[in-house]
Amino acid sequence: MTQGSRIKIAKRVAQELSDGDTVNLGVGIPTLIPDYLGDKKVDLQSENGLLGMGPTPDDENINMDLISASKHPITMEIGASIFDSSDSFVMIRGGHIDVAVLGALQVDQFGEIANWAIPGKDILGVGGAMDLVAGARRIIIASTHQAKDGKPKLVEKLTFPTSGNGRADMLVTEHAVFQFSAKGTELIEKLSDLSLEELQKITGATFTCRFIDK
Amino acid sequence: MTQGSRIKIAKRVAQELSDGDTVNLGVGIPTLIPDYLGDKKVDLQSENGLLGMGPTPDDENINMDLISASKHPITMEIGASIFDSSDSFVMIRGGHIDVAVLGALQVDQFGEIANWAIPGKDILGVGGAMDLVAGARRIIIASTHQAKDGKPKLVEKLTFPTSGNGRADMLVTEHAVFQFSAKGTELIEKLSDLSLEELQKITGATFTCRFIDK
Amino acid sequence: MSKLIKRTELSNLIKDGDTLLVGGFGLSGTPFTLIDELAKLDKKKLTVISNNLGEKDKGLGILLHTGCLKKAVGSYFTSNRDAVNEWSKGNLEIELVPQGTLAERIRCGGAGIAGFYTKTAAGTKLAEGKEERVFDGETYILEKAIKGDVSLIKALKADTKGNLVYDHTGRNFNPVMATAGKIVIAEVQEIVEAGELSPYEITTPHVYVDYLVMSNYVKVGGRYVDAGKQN
Amino acid sequence: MSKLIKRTELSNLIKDGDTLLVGGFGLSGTPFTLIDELAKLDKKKLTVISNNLGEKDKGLGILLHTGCLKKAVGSYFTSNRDAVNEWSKGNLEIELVPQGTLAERIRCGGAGIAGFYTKTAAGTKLAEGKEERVFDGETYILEKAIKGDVSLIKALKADTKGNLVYDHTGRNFNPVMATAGKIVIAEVQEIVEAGELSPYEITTPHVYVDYLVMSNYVKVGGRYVDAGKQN
Repeated sequence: MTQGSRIKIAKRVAQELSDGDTVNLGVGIPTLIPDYLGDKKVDLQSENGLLGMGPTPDDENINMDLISASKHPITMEIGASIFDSSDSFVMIRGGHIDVAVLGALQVDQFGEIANWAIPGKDILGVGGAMDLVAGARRIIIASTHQAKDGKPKLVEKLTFPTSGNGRADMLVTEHAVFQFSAKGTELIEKLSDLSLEELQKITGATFTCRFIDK
Repeated sequence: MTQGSRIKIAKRVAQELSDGDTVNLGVGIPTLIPDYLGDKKVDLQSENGLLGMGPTPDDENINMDLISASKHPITMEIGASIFDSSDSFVMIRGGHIDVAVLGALQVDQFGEIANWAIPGKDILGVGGAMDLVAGARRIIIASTHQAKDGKPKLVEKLTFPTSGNGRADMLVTEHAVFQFSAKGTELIEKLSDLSLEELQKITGATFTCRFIDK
Repeated sequence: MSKLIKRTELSNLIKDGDTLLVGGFGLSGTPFTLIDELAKLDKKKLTVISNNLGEKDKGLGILLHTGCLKKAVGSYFTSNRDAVNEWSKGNLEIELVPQGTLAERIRCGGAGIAGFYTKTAAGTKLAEGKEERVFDGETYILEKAIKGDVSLIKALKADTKGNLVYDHTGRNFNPVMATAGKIVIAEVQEIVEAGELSPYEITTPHVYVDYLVMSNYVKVGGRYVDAGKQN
Repeated sequence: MSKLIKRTELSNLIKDGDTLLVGGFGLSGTPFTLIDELAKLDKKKLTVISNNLGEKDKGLGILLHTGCLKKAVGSYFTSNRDAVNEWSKGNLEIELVPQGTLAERIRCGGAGIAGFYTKTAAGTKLAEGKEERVFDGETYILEKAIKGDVSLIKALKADTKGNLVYDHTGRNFNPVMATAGKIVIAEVQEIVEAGELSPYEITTPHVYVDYLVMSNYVKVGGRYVDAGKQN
């Protein structure tokens, strides 16, 4: 996965965000998004207890008691507020986060997400993944189209452990933007030169298509 | 009920409180207690969201957004803190109030309390009574020995609706101090000139007695 | 200041049959201006969830004269004779909830929690019809979350993003109600620039607040009076 | 300053087999001094409830080398290889809890609530053995309260009554843990006179705090370092 592809995904997800949205960004590709928001003002929520997360500080302004959920030093935007973990998850689980942008190991054709555990590997971390899946109003998965072993991330049925009953609304990869509903997966945009046939070949679930394309 | 009797009860309850106790005072007689604490420093909790309630302000310092649970203007002691209603009841229901001093309509021989509703009358108010009964570490009932109609407040079995499964530890009236346990009621102190027989006559439950007296 | 609206817009935000969460304990932390405005509207069959129904002719008490109320949910109505009378006449349903249970039920409504087990009220009349369950030898009852269509709350100050701070014990139910309404309208005394409230001082983060309305009341001698009715 | 004790008194406050609630998220808001002290003691079979087990050789991570731990309950252990190794070798039990559920379970422990219904983790491996229940068409699971014998928390400042304020996101789990331990010990950088912290700023009221211990750490370049090991 090139940095270019990661940036392409981040840029495309950034388009989905609107002024005033409260957004929680997962680790990995989602953390690139703030660089591509242009004039849009979104409020970043960090589940360890901050609304209004700002960029990384200069070296001389680091405070290791002001960190992101990824445990990196951060700053606060104007209008930021601090709260404890229980209040933070009132915000997340109570449906007050407009958009969560998360990574994923797999997503099924209806948007069900697996993003915390790989079968056969030690399952020792979940963090806030399941809380976000259960509580965010809208979930966008930002992920490479395929796993490192080449297997598609979008699948008919999850083979990795589910993250819960919450569903992703959208999947953005370096090749395409998919939208999920109870009817299944719809391709709503292509982001690379792959033909529909080529795209289907590297995708683990069938999808319908909103536009005509060869 | 003379003011003298009310003060006698308040003074005796005050003796039960210790330096550093966090105390919630109900309406009526309990509100007289702060005047009789002498050098003892207790922290008064008000269920509408304050720990460290101070006395009534002068007229020019009234703020009707700084009031007691009885809705009277108050002040804050040094070291006071403000919180919302849900945090206030974390404190009350989570067992963090050392002593609640409450009024009562009836108390049974094991300390079960009726302090919110009279049968046949409109039952339209409960406030924080049941929360305090369920949550306070120690409950002292401060009450006249008899109701206005002369009926005893200490009874074998409640005829008024119970306030819950929490039990009073002590009842202080103008005549006596009673202590409750699973074994029943024990008279631990007489506060008036009534003989034991006279006291038993105006009391609705039998009690044992820790001291010898005629 | 995109969240600031005129109080007359309340008419479009509240519908007949709505459940309203209204902040305040007694008259402290009460959104008087929003209540005055609501009293002018011809809304019907509202359920009001608030610790009290104000006092006689004060705060929520004025709604008892307008015929807009179907039901009141709260912990203490005895201090407003009008509420008791309307209930006696069968004009008002009342659901009595212990104060702590009320606060926690509303918090759960805002927190995505469906219900919780509390000892409060177990074994009492107020537990009738509620599921009982024993944990570690003690009896608890299941209490369910409360949500509202619209929350009417009162803060001291907002900033331009909608972050709120409250005045002393005027805080009371307002912060939990801010989390549990589909639409949240905060009446405020003052709006300051974002950044003027410290991140530590903000009690209700802006994400919970949809609209701000300037209060029509001012404090005189520590008591709120209607600025429009002042001499 | 009657709540102030020496860190060496920790030995008398923690017993073998205790359940400890330990504040912190990663290394922020971590009571380093109390953990260092605990590592010196010969305690056995402790259960530690904390979001993480620190990092390798840092914070709670050092306890993995002392043989005092029986079990860890938290949301994320993958970032400390030692924890994973000890678990693989069968030396450490681990209970994985979603972060929000962990915070809420501890809050309930401090609030007198026995359990609550959440959607988080419903339908997942982490819900195995937990009661499922449908409310309004959605599946929730019952999660039970967590309490501790001793809470070890970290605050920025205390006042002489024991009121606490925290440093930015160093707040995290510390305030809920302050409510849920039978004994609560707060490590602080500084103790100020009562009255110096504003009633609005106090995050943990003193009623929750039993003991204060002065931190042995200082911040250098924004990072905590052991003052005893500084040159």
